[in-house]
This record gives sequence, C-alpha cells and structure tokens, in this order.
Amino acid sequence: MEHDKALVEALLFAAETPISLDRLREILDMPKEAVQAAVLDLQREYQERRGGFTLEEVAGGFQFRTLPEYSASIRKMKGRGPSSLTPAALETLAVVAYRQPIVKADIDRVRGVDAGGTLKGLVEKKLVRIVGRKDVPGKPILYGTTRRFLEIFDLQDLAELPTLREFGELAE
Amino acid sequence: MEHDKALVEALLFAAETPISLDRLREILDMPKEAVQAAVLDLQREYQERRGGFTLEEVAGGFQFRTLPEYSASIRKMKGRGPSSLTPAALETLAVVAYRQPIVKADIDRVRGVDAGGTLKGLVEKKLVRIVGRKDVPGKPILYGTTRRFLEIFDLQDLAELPTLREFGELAE
Amino acid sequence: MSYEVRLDIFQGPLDLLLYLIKKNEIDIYNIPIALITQQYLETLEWMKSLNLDLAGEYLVLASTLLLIKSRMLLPDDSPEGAGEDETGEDPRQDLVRQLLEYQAFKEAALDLDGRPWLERDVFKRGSYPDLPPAGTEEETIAEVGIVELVDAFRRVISSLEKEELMQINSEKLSVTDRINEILERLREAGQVSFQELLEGGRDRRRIVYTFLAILELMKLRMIKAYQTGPFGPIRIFPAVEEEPDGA
Repeated sequence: MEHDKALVEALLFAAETPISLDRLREILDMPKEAVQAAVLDLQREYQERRGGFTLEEVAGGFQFRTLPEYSASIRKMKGRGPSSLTPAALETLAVVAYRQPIVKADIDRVRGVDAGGTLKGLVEKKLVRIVGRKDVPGKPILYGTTRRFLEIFDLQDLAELPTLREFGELAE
Repeated sequence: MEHDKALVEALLFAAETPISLDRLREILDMPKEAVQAAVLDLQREYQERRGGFTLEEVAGGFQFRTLPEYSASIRKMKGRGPSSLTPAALETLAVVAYRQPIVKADIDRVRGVDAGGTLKGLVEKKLVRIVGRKDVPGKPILYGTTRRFLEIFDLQDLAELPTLREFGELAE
Repeated sequence: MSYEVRLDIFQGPLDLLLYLIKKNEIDIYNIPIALITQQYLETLEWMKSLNLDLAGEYLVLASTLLLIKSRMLLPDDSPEGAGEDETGEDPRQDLVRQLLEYQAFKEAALDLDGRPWLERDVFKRGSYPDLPPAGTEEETIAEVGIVELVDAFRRVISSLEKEELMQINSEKLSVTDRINEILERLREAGQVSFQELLEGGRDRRRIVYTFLAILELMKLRMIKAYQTGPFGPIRIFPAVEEEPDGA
C-alpha cells in the first residue's frame, strides 16, 4: 500500500473518536486533497472487502466500526447485554434532538409528563448537554445534544436525522 | 469475504485485549481448526497488504496493531493523553467557579481541608488563575476561573453554570 | 376490566390516549370524545385498583377530556363526531395537535432506537496499546462535564447552610463574568474609564451587571476609582499589582 494511505489508515485505526479530515491534515501536514483521497480510497476498499468492519463517516469524522450483523458475538465476547435507553429516555432524547435548543418546560409539554428524571439521566450519559440559557424571565437552561449523541447514534450531523412526521396541520 | 473470517475479524477488532484462539472458539462455537484458519488467513492478508496496521500475536492471543513506523504521527494525534481531575481537584474547581473571586482561606473553609495542593494543580492546568489581590491586611491572592475552564466545560460564560436549585430540580 | 394493558408500557397520559385511539381504530382528527373519555377513566380506575402510582399528569388529562366533552355538549358547538364547525373552533383541536406532536416524537424515538448504536450494534476498536507520551503537546483534560462539576460543588457545600446554597444564582454568575472582563481589561490597559466599561453593552441587563461588578470589585478592594472633578470621567485602576499567573 502507498505510504500516505497506510499512514492515514494507522491514524484512523488508533484514534479513540471519529477523526475529521481537517484534523488528519493538521497532524500529517498533507494537502487536504491527498488526505481526502486516502480516506475515500480506504472507505471504498473496506466496503468492497466485506470484512468484519468498515470505515464509517460519523459525527463529522471517520471511524472504523464493526458491521451490525456481528453484534451478538461481540456482545457475548464483552460479556454484557445490549446497552439501552428506556422508551421514556428515548422520547426525551428525540424531543431534545429535534427541538434544540429547548428548555425543560417545553420537553415536559410535548411529552405530557415531567421529563426531569430522564433529562438528568441523558445529561449524565453525556448525550444531552446544557447549551445556554433562554433570554426570558427566569433564564431557564437550554438543552441540546452532544457530539457523543452523534457518535452513538451513527449520525454525521443533526441534519441527518430523518424528518419529523408533520403534525402542525389539522387538515384531513 | 467468507462469513466466518469476517466474524473473527470483527471480534479481533472489537476486543479490549489480545484474544486467544481458545477464547474465539468458545465464543463462536466453531471448531478450533476453523478459527485458526481464519486468524492465520487474516494475519497473512494484513501482512501482504502492508497497510497501517497488522494482526500481531501478543501475550498468547491476537491483536490488531499499527506499524511502529507510524507511531510518531499517532503520538502527535494523541497528544499527551487526557489526565483526569481528582475528586479533590474537581471540588476545589467547583468552589472557585461558583464563588469567584475567592481567596484560598475561603476555599479551605468551604471544603474543610487545606486546598493549597489542588489549587496549585489547577493553576498549573490553567483552569484557575490569579485574578488579583484582595486589599485587606495580608493582601491575600484572589482566584478565578480561566477562559480555558469555560472551553473545557463547554460554557459560553459563567452565567451558563447551572444553579444548584436548577440542577436539583432536574432530579425530582 | 377487559383491557389487556401493561401499565409500564405507557410513557404518560398522551401515550395511553394514543393507545386507546389505536385500539378503537379511531380517526385521530375526529375523536369520539365521550367514548375515549370513558375508556380513559376506566383505565385509570383499573390502574388504581392495581395500586399503581398514578402520576398527576394522568389526572390532568382526565380533567381536560371531561372539559372537552362538556364543551362539545353545548348547543352552539358542533355535535360530537361531526368534525370541525364552520365558524367555531373544535374544542378537541388543541388536544389533537398535542397528540399528533407527541406521536411524531414517539416515532422519532423509535427511529433513534432503530439506528445502529455504537456499543450495542456496532463497535469501535476495542483497545490500543499505550504509547509513551509525546511530551510537547498541551495537556488535555479528561472528560469532565458540568454534571461532575455541579455534583462536586453540591458535595462540598452539603454541610453548609442552606441559605448559602440559595445564594448561587445566574445573576451572581453574570456579575462574575463582568468582573473577569473588567480585570482582563485592566490587565491589558492598566486603567479603564467607567464610560468605556458601560459602553460595550447594548442591553440594560449587561449595564446593570457591569455596575454591580464594579461595586463588587470596589468592595473587595480590588479596584480604585478616581474622578477628575465633579462631572469628570471616572477612571478605574487596579488597587494592587497582581502577580503573574502561576506564581
């Protein structure tokens, strides 16, 4: 394999989190085009090879990830059950993801229940974070999703979330 | 790629430690010969490919590892590695953040222990800085948080720090 | 009670209502409010009979349903089941909108659940042999977040007075932001005028905070203010020379 491509592969392999083209360029002091060519080349190669893992684009960067079809065996190896969120936590997460920045009162209103507990759990899991305060009396805290949210849910960015089903119109 | 080989590859990739043939056989419920063939096949493939990493036999098992020639770039990418704050340091930091500008004697009083060591560490990490001296007898040093503190905790400004009441309400 | 319902499957009153609508194969835009209200109340009774803790929100929605039902019985409103009135507003409108909105997010939550989650469906590289540190790079701080910080603070002051706990509010923190800015400017320029400090902010709150910050700094005796005559500009100086960082 060509040296630059192998070098890029080594970095992608060693990185703990998805790594962006800009970051690769910065570390390697290579032209952006060369970095991009190497990454896309690797991505294609792993795709065609159909091995145990592929190079995925996620959270604004690239990361090697195993294919979903091998999850059962990997979980068995790691000795843990599937990590999961409760349906309530997932609902709260969905509201935050689509409506961010959002205050807790609006999450409560949409879900029809107090979302405090689930919200706190999501903040602790680093899926949701405080992004600021709303400039209204009381200055309530605004919440948004984190980069980790994108990483965990395999999203490149928030725009990749599927469109929410329309509900604004009451037309038949 | 053949299914068994891809599955073995996924396991080797996702494993936390070098993984032995016996362990693979146990997880996959496959004959030892088949596991061994898959592993050796993978090892040969990565060797011939001459990419950024290869499958190495270490500590009685197998593990993907980057080639030594790329270690300089990888070290550059990883920097010095994250060093975490001790609970004591985090407490001192929290007191400074919420009560700044504050003199050391007041930090000691709130925490009930001498905060000298942790405070010095936080100044070295550039999370806390000297903001001035209180114009009282002895002119004690006043401490406050830095811009870097805001960056690390992902805050626009200190006003974004949640109040304890707000944080408490989340849990109810 | 014949409903085959497991209560822990409901995420709240809206969820229960959606379930009843689906179960009865009802058009969500034209909910037969009497029927649904009856079934909703029966379900609540049944939940109570099982000694399940009913969150207050379930009762709030029950009263909303009863209110809508009574409004639909008023002669001026369109009869139940007739959909929207030509002129008046359908009393069910707000509830339907809320249900549709909730339903959309419920589906979005299912979409999220169906994605290939990291560490559930897909996995990143498991481990990497530790490398010796490069030494030259700036040290990074491991993942600590606001939650850890607040928890730490709470831990520290848990033994202190509750009153002290309540003192922390965003107003004080805003003042502290301004204090830091003023100190920053003094460090750079050596002195700054009162006017200059107040000019930066357009909104009133910022001006108030700046003023409070100046008062606080004077109280701490960290700054000194001088005026060059009855109506002259007020100039602010650091009260004491500070030591360089890290000293």
